[in-house]
Amino acid sequence: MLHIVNKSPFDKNSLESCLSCASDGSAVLLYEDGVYGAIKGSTYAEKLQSAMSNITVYALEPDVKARGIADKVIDGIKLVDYTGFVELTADNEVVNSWL
Amino acid sequence: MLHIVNKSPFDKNSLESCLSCASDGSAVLLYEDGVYGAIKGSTYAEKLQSAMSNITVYALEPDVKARGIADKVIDGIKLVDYTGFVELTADNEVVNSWL
Amino acid sequence: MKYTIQINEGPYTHQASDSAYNFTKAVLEKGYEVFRVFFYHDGVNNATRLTTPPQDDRNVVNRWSELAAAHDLDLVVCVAAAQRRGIADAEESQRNGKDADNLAPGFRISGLGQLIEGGIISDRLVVFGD
Amino acid sequence: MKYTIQINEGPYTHQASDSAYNFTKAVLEKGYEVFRVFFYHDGVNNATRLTTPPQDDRNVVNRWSELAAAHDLDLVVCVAAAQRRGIADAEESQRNGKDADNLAPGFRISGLGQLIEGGIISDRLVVFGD
Amino acid sequence: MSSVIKQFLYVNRKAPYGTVYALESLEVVLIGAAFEQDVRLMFMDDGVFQITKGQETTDIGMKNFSPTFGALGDYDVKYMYVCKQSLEERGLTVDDLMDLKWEDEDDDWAEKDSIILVDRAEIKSLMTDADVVLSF
Amino acid sequence: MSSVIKQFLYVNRKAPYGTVYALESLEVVLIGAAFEQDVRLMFMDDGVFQITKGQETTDIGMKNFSPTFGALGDYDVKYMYVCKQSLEERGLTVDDLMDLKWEDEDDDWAEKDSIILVDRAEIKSLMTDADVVLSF
Repeated sequence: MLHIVNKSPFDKNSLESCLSCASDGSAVLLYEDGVYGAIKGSTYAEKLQSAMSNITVYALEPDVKARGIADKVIDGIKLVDYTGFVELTADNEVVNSWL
Repeated sequence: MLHIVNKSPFDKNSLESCLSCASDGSAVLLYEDGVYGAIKGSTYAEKLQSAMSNITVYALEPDVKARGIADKVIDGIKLVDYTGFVELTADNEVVNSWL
Repeated sequence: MKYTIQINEGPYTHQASDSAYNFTKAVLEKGYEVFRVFFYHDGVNNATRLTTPPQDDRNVVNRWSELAAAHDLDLVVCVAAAQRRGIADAEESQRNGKDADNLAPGFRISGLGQLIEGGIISDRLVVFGD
Repeated sequence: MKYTIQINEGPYTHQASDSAYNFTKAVLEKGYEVFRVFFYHDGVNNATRLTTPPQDDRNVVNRWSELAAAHDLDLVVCVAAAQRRGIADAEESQRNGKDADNLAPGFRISGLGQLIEGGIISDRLVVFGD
Repeated sequence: MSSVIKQFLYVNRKAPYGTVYALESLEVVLIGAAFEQDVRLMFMDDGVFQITKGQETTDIGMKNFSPTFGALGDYDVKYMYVCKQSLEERGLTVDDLMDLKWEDEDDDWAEKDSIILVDRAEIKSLMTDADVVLSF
Repeated sequence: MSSVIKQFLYVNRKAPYGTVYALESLEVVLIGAAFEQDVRLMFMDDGVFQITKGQETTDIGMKNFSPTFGALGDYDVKYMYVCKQSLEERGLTVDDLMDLKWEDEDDDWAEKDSIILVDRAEIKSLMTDADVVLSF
């Protein structure tokens, strides 16, 4: 299953809630303001990094670049473009939006 | 100063942020989904109750009643109607919306 | 006591317009003056006369038009925000080469300066939004 | 691979319509099929032809109309959500006793069943919103 | 098309009245019921507030749509999963929720509870089992 | 009206691009600058992301409006208060922000920093000092 998260974890509980419901082996894509969750050294980073032992985390590069945080992304988070976003939705049978 | 908060503290950081910026003696009005912060026994209640030693907290009764939580409001939170809301804005020189 | 009230969200989707309406009525009932109601961001969507809500629901747009008529309120819609979102009076519509307009009665389209002026002239500015 | 894409927010205010547009384009470029794009909640506001964004900004509405024309996309606007928010084609407008309509080319108004049908028939349903 | 039966999971995470998502989500569920799919509703995070009892909206001038949840059983919408942890965090128990029922025609029309409390592990399974997830 | 000078505090708490509030707030500041009021901007919570450097929006098809903050000095908007704690929580330092300046005509047009880091105590004073608070 692919979970997609478009909210900043500093502002809303969406990512927190998503991580608590994501089964082992599932994928999480951060996009729009959700990419702020990918910043290393933030108060949220440790929580995401610990989740990354069971799930794979992606971030949408166009949104990362728009927000000026391209050089701050946590190691191990995979950057994808819109084509990669589509491939993730094709590779996973269900897409769950955390709005 | 009157701070007005319309977001659930379980969903957004608005109330948290407001409480950290509200000077002693200021007033905080919870309205719309902000009234969920007024529920006693929640994981947020203790934080709000401890802030209530320095600030006065109000909740908009029409919004409290709409959400079915009228019998759950933390002791010491004053319920006001829209007229009371207007009076609070008249009694305080500046109104700060935490959106 | 003189108020300017700012509304940042459209009808139905957020409670902002409902809260602002109930607040504005209460201001008027207290005998205070409403200098201006300013519609910004998606708030401009409160000003379309094409709305047709379900029979058993409130009509958010008509309520504003009626309150404006009853109390001679100045309902101002931000022109820049309105252009982005497709709210236009006959004049704006013509200027932008459109074939229709949708502004509801009682509203007028003007610039952001009207909000700043509201902030300067009024004793209180109260913002409703998301 | 067949997609239905749901859009819950209007143009400019939230990035949802932009993200959905870029996603839809990428779906088409991959050679996959877009069965339907369904506009719900404030998403119906993407379908007004009265929008006039600033010259240096993207035109969110026209982009959808053009993509629909180029790829024969089915852009469906939920009728109930549209009525609440003042989006109407000529027929809807007449039926509701309105004097104007504002639906942009390439969009059609229909019921919520079209969303469910999209969920049943498509391999993937992807929701963009707030 | 009638032969395809998919499992639809409606995930409700938003409070009512502050925004319209809860109401318009319910409208999707009602329309969707006619398609004879396998429908499940989940309430988590602030979504649990949608089904609290005693909602009185007269003073905010909005329509109280919570009674409609009580009618979902008649539309063959039987399963409403409610996140236990979300209730607890909000100082709520199942007694604060409406008493939602459905009638089981295979069991002499016995009234059965629609609300099923679930923990995060069960939520994970529910999400994994779904064919389509509609989130509001 | 020209004799009234009020202190306007613009409180920016929202990130750019995900929503339009940051951009349309900036439009208010630009128009407001013509009214010769005492204007202060505050960036706190996700609002600090509005003024990060290196924003490149080409791939999302939206306009990069961050350079406009650099022009605010010319509109006599000199004071941009940034919440220290908000930066730290987000893994940012002042070096991640744009280098925003204004020219002091009373000091031989010397370039001065617009950004002033503040803690929560200073934010409390700034809010208390304001005559009008516009929050976005």
